[in-house]
Amino acid sequence: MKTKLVGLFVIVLLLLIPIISNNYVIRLATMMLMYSVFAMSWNFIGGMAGYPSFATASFFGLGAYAGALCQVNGVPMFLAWVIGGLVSAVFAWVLGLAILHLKGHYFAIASLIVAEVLREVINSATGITGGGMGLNIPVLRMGVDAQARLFYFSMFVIALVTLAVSAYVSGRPLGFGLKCIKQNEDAAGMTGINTTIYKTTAFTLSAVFTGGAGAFYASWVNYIDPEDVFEILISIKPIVMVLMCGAGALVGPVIGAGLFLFLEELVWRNFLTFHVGMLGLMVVFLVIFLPTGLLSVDYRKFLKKVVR
Amino acid sequence: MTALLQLKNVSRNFGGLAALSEVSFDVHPGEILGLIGPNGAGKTTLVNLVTGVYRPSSGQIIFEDKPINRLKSYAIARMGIARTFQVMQPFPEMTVVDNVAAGALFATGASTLEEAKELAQVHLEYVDLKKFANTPAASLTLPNRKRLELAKSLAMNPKLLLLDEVMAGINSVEIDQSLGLIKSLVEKGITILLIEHIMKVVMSVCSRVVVLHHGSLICEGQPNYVTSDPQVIKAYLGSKFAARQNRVSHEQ
Amino acid sequence: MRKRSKISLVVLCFFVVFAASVFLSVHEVWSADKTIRIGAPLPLTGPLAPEGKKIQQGYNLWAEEVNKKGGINVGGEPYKVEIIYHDYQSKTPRAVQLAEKLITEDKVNFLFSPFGSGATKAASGVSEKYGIPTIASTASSVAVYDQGYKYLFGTFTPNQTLTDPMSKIVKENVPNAKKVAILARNDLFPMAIANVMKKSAEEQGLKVVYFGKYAIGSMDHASALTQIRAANPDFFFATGYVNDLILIRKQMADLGVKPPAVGMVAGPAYKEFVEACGPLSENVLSASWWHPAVRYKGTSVFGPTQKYNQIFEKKYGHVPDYGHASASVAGVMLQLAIEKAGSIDPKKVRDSLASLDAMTFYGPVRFGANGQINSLKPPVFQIQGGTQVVIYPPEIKESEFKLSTK
Amino acid sequence: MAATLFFQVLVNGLVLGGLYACIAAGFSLVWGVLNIINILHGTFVVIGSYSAYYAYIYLGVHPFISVVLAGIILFIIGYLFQRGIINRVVAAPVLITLSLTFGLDLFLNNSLLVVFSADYLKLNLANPLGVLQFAGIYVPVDRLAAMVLALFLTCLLYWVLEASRIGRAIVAVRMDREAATLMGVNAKHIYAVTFGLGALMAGSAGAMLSVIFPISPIVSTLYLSKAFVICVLGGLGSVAGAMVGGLVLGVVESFGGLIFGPEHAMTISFCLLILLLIFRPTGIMGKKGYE
Amino acid sequence: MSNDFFRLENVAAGYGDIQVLWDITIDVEPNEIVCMVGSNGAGKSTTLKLISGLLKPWSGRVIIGGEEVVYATPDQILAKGVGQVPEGRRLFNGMSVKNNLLMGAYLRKDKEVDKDLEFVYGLFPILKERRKQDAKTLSGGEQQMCAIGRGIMSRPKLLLIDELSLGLAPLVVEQLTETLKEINKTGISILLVEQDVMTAFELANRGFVLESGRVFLKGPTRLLADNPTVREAYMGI
Repeated sequence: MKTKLVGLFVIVLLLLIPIISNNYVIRLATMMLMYSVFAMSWNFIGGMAGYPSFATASFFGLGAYAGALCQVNGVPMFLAWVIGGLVSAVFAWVLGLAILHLKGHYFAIASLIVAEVLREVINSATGITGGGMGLNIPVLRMGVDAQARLFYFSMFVIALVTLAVSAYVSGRPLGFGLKCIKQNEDAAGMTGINTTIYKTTAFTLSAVFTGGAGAFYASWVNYIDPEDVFEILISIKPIVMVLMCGAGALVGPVIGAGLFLFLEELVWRNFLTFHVGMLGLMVVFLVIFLPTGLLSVDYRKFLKKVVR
Repeated sequence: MTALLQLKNVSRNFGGLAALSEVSFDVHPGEILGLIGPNGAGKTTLVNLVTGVYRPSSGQIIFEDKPINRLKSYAIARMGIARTFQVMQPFPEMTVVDNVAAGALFATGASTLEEAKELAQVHLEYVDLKKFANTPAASLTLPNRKRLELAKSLAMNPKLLLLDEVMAGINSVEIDQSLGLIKSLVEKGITILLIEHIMKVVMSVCSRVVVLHHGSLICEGQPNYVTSDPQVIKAYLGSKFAARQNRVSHEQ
Repeated sequence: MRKRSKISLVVLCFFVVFAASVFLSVHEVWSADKTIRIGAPLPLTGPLAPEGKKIQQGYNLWAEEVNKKGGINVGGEPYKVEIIYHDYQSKTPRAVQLAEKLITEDKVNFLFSPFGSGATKAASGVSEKYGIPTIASTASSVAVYDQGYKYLFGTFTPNQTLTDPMSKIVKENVPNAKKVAILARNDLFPMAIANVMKKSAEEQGLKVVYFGKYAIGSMDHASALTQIRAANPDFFFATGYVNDLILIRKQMADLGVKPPAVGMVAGPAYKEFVEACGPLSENVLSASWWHPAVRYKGTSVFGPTQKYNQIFEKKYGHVPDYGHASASVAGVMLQLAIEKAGSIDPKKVRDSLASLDAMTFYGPVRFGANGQINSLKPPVFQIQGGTQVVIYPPEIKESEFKLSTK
Repeated sequence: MAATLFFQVLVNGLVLGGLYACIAAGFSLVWGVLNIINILHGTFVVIGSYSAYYAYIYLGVHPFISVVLAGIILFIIGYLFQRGIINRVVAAPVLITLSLTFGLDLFLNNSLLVVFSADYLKLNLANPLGVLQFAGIYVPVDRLAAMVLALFLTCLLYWVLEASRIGRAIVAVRMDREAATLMGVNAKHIYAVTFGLGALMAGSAGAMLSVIFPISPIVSTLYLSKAFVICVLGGLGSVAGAMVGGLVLGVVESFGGLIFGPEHAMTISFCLLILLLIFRPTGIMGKKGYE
Repeated sequence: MSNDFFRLENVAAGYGDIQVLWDITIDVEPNEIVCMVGSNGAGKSTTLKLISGLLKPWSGRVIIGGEEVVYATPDQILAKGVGQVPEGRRLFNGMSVKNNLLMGAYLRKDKEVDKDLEFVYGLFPILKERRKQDAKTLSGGEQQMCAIGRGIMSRPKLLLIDELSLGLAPLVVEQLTETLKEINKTGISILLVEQDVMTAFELANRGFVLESGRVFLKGPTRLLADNPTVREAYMGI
């Protein structure tokens, strides 16, 4: 009951933002929603299935380029977003079949390297993607304020859909099976779970909304380049966000995203040339002194090891 | 269809090391077959091969007249082979009932999560764990964990149950309780392959015993026949133990 | 549950500290009155940080000079200048986001664009939307200015104004020059320069025998250089940022690549290049939009070029390069336009900029219809005896072109 | 002509690979023993380069001698970082340790940026080492020397782990922390020493590289990504693997650049890496070395 | 009851808020083999952790070599002469057999390490044969030999052995008990923690039976073996 009230309150607050704030705050809020989509998406594979995925940047960048190229070639904006999501999803399905048999560090690296490969590929495919010169996306012909609100509400809808899918999945056999896989994959297989399909599905789910958000992003900022959309931080930030509030809770990623971006903005406003360093300190602080925020990852095991 | 499970010349190598070489035996429906052998003889490898964790390097594994050696573990589980684990518990941070529900949900195809959880309650009742239904599996004591393992396997509605050292680490009184439980399973029509160290257990419940040594099958037969086999005594039991074993059985 | 409340307590403390620091920073903003606020999103961290820092020095020098002299005269009333910097971490979209923040949140009157053609192009859309006059101090690509925007003005002439004279000099000075090899960083500006160089060279009748790209972040150029050595060009032209060019020059020596003429953009204009390459930088040819050796009788706050060099050297302890100067002149342009308009109204200042015709230490300033400066003749220079000496245009040249020996 | 080209590219690749190997060795050690992906590694290399640079400028110490100095400085830094901060999460899952070193790196690298500025420096020897030339193949002596030194250091590290008392303790702690504790090993100290050794290797590498690559805090990510790739190529946590992985990467990049064009050199090595991960996740060397 | 060679006196301990041991008193005399038996969860492993310094007692005293030990770390305990052969062998995989043995002598700085190495090789010739092999390639019994060898490489006065027979074939256990007697003859006391009561009673001359974290019975093993409760609960007779 209480959580429902809180949820309602948050939604009302989010709906109020475009009415009471200026365009910059709306931009920040859009960014926050976008990152919460990343965080919720990561949660499918990272939180539910327990695979340390660093593939967010790959999905995001791929979606961004797919969407951008569609738009450059005259596909309507909203359709381009859907295509962006689908392209990432298909990619994730294939990639998942290839690398989800890897465990732990190996999987982490493989998922991390994929973004590097995609970046290099897109970088060198100058003819299609503009390579390092980036890609310009046609600007929407509408007023500044209207545009800000359009993008805000679009992102709001994407985030809501992501949340709904998360909620749906976690209450079904899929979510339950992923939980089993996280605990003990071999045993999960011997319990009758088709682990390959389950994991790959989770990986694909984590890609589809991220990819859609990528395409959205391309339309939103009107310019993308490989360095930017395949940036490693895009993979790391959602993880920190999820860890901040615990990987188990459904709205945890959303709150984590809000909290993290809020802190980041504060740091950034207050330290001109040292904000990156301060952000680093913040992460260190979180990891060292707030391990409880990280509790659902493997808290019990962690404590046990410390006691020993 | 005489044998439920057949192993035909099954071998498995890890790198250059042969963990199992040319092992062949049958498990007949309705029996309790004991599998004994020293540590490192390949017992757990054998279980892993049957449940699809590994694939045999050569040879065939046949379950109900269908070869299963190329199937993945989930498919094998759905055909009706369940196992328990030697040391760990499958899903430590999930509740006891969820652990069992997982078996019911995925192997037998209970259509919803709710249905699976209801079914799980029934199995927990059977192994007398109902009072712990909502505690995390990791917090159970060792004997209770073994029971949980059993409940989970039963929830999968298996035809063949592989019990991997279910008695290790529990005391004699508890062992006696467990023996009763195992015997009652056979009455339910479940065939059991029992992997054990504790000779007492093997002697008292198994109808037949196979002995593995260095990855090869060295003896197969009735329990008493096996314990008196000179090769088994030399490789595994030791003369003193054999003497002690005889003494114990005399006292009984 | 006890744990939970402990967490929230820690989080709360965390917040209080940060909230306090925010308040402190807000306070600073209040203290200013009668000021012209100019927003400058810069890459102060990340790969472009060295460039960002340079630009910042240039802006700061201008703001300091102006404020020292009482500020900008707006219709008889003096206005102080305040530049609001934000670091966009060398990430273009972040620069776009910041442009919007500077306009809507920090309420700046004018904007200096982010670094480079790509980011400028991306951010110019925002300033155009809000109608804020924006000066691009580091964008040369014509594509940036051909978007039909009215509020964007740039300090760099198109790229071929650099490459045309360079290839001409090579053709004229290298005996039997026939072959050219080009190696470019796969990045917006370096690629653009490489492409126009290809055109310029071909116009001069030189044959492009090698045209290679290298990835951003490449740590080794041996393969490309080995092939270039095999192609045996008369002119080798490499583009990239300082670190790339330092490495390329060093590896050229390592692998025995010794063409009679070596051209590089945009490293040799910077003192770091000369210092880092040492003797290897000798006779490297380059061009830039400005050079401290140029001599213009500027009338603005800095006076003539020599004066600018002097002021700059006094503050920073070294000679300015074109990056510094371009940033300073961006301020000067804005100042001249405001003073001419007698107002800080964006529309009026924009019109005043469009019709600007003035002489500065940087050179004559007039903008074309697309907003890009068209009154400059960029100097070509060569490193001789450890410093950059101008060899073109003839009116300001200090020395003759020399063939490479190393 | 073709043969000359081939051998020149091969030599280029091998020499480059030697340098890569020394970047990766310490990274691999920390990864293997502590199970920590040390994002700080690239920044450590850069600190090593700065140490050598300033030692040369102000004290006239040859950078190949500064290898020792930089190593010691970095060992101390590494030891303190591990003992003071990282040890608190040493047994935590990969995501947590990675986040921590990532945060530390943001901090340390930004500090360097503030202190040294982002401008590129490069160490120019008063007496350059010159170039060896035979049969039309050029071998820069500074690279060659750095490579030889790097391989020597890597071998030294390998020997320390194999045959010294502290090396045995490192491997023991890596294999079974509690059992090692029962043997009287102070695990926290050994962890810190290991991390320190990793940093030492980074610092020494940085000192050697100061004569070859431009120095700036910004290049740290390049070093890190190389170390990463090499480590996976050679097999996680194996010093011998780092050496092989480095050489392989150098040669692959060299020939990749020759055949497909320099802009694809990195793409090719990354693709190779993914294929390797998919089909042989233990790397070229498997889990040999000290695992 | 004033044996100062080794004694736990009224020790209580546990993990976090959970108490596992209540009022444990156990002693070992020089040159003696003592066993501690009990079912799983009786507190045997916790007691061992406590002795080796991995766990701090809540109350009570630990006396080693006549001195009371307060808050000692594992290396200090080891230096006082208490070595351990942990449950499940816990050899260092990836290290050679020889290096595993040398790890046992990690704290020693004297010159006689090589001599002791030869002594271990003398006890277990198979280890000498396989000294260069990776420890993980050994069979279960050989691993246990290596673990015991590693334990005595620290030159302990008292050797703690946790679950000697766990997972080993009866034949191997039989061989190992013989070697332990030999080791005992060189002046090393042994505290054997076992689940297999028969093996334990055959080897040790005195025994303690733990149940639910308390010492439930103690005395000479031949008397314990005849105790009806023990016979029923632990020997299955």
